[in-house]
Amino acid sequence: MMLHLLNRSPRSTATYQDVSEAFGSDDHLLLIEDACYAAQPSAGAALEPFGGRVSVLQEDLVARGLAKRVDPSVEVVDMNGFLALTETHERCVSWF
Amino acid sequence: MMLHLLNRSPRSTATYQDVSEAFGSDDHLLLIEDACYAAQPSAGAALEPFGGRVSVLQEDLVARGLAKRVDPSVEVVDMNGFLALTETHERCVSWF
Amino acid sequence: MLNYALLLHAAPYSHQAALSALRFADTVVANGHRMKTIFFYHDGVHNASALMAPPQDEVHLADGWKRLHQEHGTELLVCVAAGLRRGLLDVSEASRHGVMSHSLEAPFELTGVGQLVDAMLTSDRMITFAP
Amino acid sequence: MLNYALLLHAAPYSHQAALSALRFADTVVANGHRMKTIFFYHDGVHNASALMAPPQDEVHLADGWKRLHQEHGTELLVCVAAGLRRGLLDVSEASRHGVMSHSLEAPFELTGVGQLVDAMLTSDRMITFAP
Amino acid sequence: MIDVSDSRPVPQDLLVVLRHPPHGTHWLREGLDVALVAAAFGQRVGLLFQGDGIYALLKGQQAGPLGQKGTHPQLAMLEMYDIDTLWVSARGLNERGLSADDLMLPVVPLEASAMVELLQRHPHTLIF
Amino acid sequence: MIDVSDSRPVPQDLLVVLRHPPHGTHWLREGLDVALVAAAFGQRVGLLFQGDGIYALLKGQQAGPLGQKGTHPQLAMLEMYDIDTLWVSARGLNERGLSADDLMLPVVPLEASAMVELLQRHPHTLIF
Repeated sequence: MMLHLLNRSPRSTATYQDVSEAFGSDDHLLLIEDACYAAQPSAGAALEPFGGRVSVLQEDLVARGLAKRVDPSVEVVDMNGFLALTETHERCVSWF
Repeated sequence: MMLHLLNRSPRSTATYQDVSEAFGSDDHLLLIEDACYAAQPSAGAALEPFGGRVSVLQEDLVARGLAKRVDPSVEVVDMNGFLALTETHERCVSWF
Repeated sequence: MLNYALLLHAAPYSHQAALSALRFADTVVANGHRMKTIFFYHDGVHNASALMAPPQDEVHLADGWKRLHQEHGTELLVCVAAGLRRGLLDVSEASRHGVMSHSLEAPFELTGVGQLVDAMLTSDRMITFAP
Repeated sequence: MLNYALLLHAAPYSHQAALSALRFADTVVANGHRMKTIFFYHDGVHNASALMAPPQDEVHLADGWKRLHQEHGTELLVCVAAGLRRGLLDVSEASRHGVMSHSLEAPFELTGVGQLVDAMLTSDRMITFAP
Repeated sequence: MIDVSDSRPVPQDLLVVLRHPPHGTHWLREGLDVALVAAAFGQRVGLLFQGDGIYALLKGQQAGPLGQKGTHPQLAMLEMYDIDTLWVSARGLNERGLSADDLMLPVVPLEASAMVELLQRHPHTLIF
Repeated sequence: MIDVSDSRPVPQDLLVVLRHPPHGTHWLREGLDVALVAAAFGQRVGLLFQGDGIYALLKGQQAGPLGQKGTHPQLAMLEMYDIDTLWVSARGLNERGLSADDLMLPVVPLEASAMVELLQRHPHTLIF
């Protein structure tokens, strides 16, 4: 069970592809910083490989004006939720 | 007549797309640094929008072991050739 | 209670990553965990500069890291090889390399990459923040 | 003979861009053109650090820029707003901001973004190198 | 923040192309700084928002979680500096599922051929 | 360059994932530095080359034009540090039109499912 942290816009397609190659069936993906743009319904395909096991950081959504533009399949977590994800997942890897 | 300078690997697809939107019929594209990987025949589609008006920097090819892997449609220029391209093109824009 | 280590690769004031790391560290301690080590590598070493003078209405990142050390005992480890190249050095390294002055002071410490490996092995969690 | 200006956004020792810019500048002067101005912006300001101490077998970037100034009169302009945030300041800015020492000396000069605009308008060619 | 030289050169046309989204990096802020300074310096400045740079215009942006300033206050200053035409890539807008209603300022969407023409008629271009 | 502590902890398994190509950035060099130091420190280190990181292994690389060192000398040291299994993404290799003959060291290509398994069985992973 691994937490994958991703901070790139979904237009960084190579990064999303590399994450998907390493994403296990128990893993979870957290979108932070410019990866928030991937949580919009219009970004669609970028998150397909992650089977709904995706969260996005509320504080970074709000700063970008995206709070009301989150696809319902993506869970919104705040900083405490981010920390909680690192508590429940023994390992956390960051993709950049 | 504009010279476009590009330093990203062809996996940075968004950058290649943005260059192609701004690429005029008299313009020229020079691949430097990690953009050298786009000059390989296997990178194919990345250079399609540029209609053969593409050069790649020899010194950066050699450092990466790519000197013998250049698609014949791409012209190889050395640093003096890079300078010459900036002489003949009044404007040079860099994409990153 | 878990021991956290952070690995920071990003320069201050160019990417959000340094702010993200500071914000995460604050959350770690606010929730009763231990913010044990922050390792500054790659362009992240610039976070340790004693010379930064950001505008008053912006976060002072070096002060933010120092506060973590003072209030929570967080180790602030700066990769010496990455730092020297980039002009981040303490008094003794400045004198050894004949550089006119230093830019790094306690509680930041210059250390080797071995300390990063050690931090990874001896922490419960290692989180990377990169540009 | 053309007047060239370069805009450098990239930190030294993290990306090839600073080396690419120095190599291009050398080619400009070797071909009889004038390498008029180099403007250091964004993380590019770190190129101006008087404190960098790279290994002996690596290029010393700050010395490379200084050589261009000494041999060819190239202006080395560092954005003051970008520099202050990142710990790049001269004696007078260090004293004004109460910072313990300075990290930037002549021939590097702290200037405003207006000088970048001026360099663009008064040069024949402006070439950007970014990370 | 905006420094103006005494000797103003003859006004020229500068196009600043903005390709990076707000908050994640400083590219957008620094590109806008150059645009505002150039305008204060007496130049005629145009802005083209391309790719993820279009997100700079999204309504409802705020300061970051540690109080770091966004770029939307800079955008609010554009009109004061006579930077009044904002071009955006029509393709970039469509790909992001955005329409003019989602943006905080009026924009002119451009097809690729019009973008090429825009770059060609500006004697100076800087990309951020 | 390689510093070794006196007190060696119990060996653990560390996987270093390399995703960036040589020369253009320092990511690859710094990832390899960590791998070599960890091995010198007594850890069992594995390397996975993914995406453009696969280009690290391409034959015929040289120093850069201003004499900057490449990463191929670091790769030559791997065996000395008992880092002897190099995994690569099979998909990444195919997408780049490369085969094992193009690479300077023997590699083990992995399908995506095997890559997931590789990450899962290493208790420590660092991505560069």
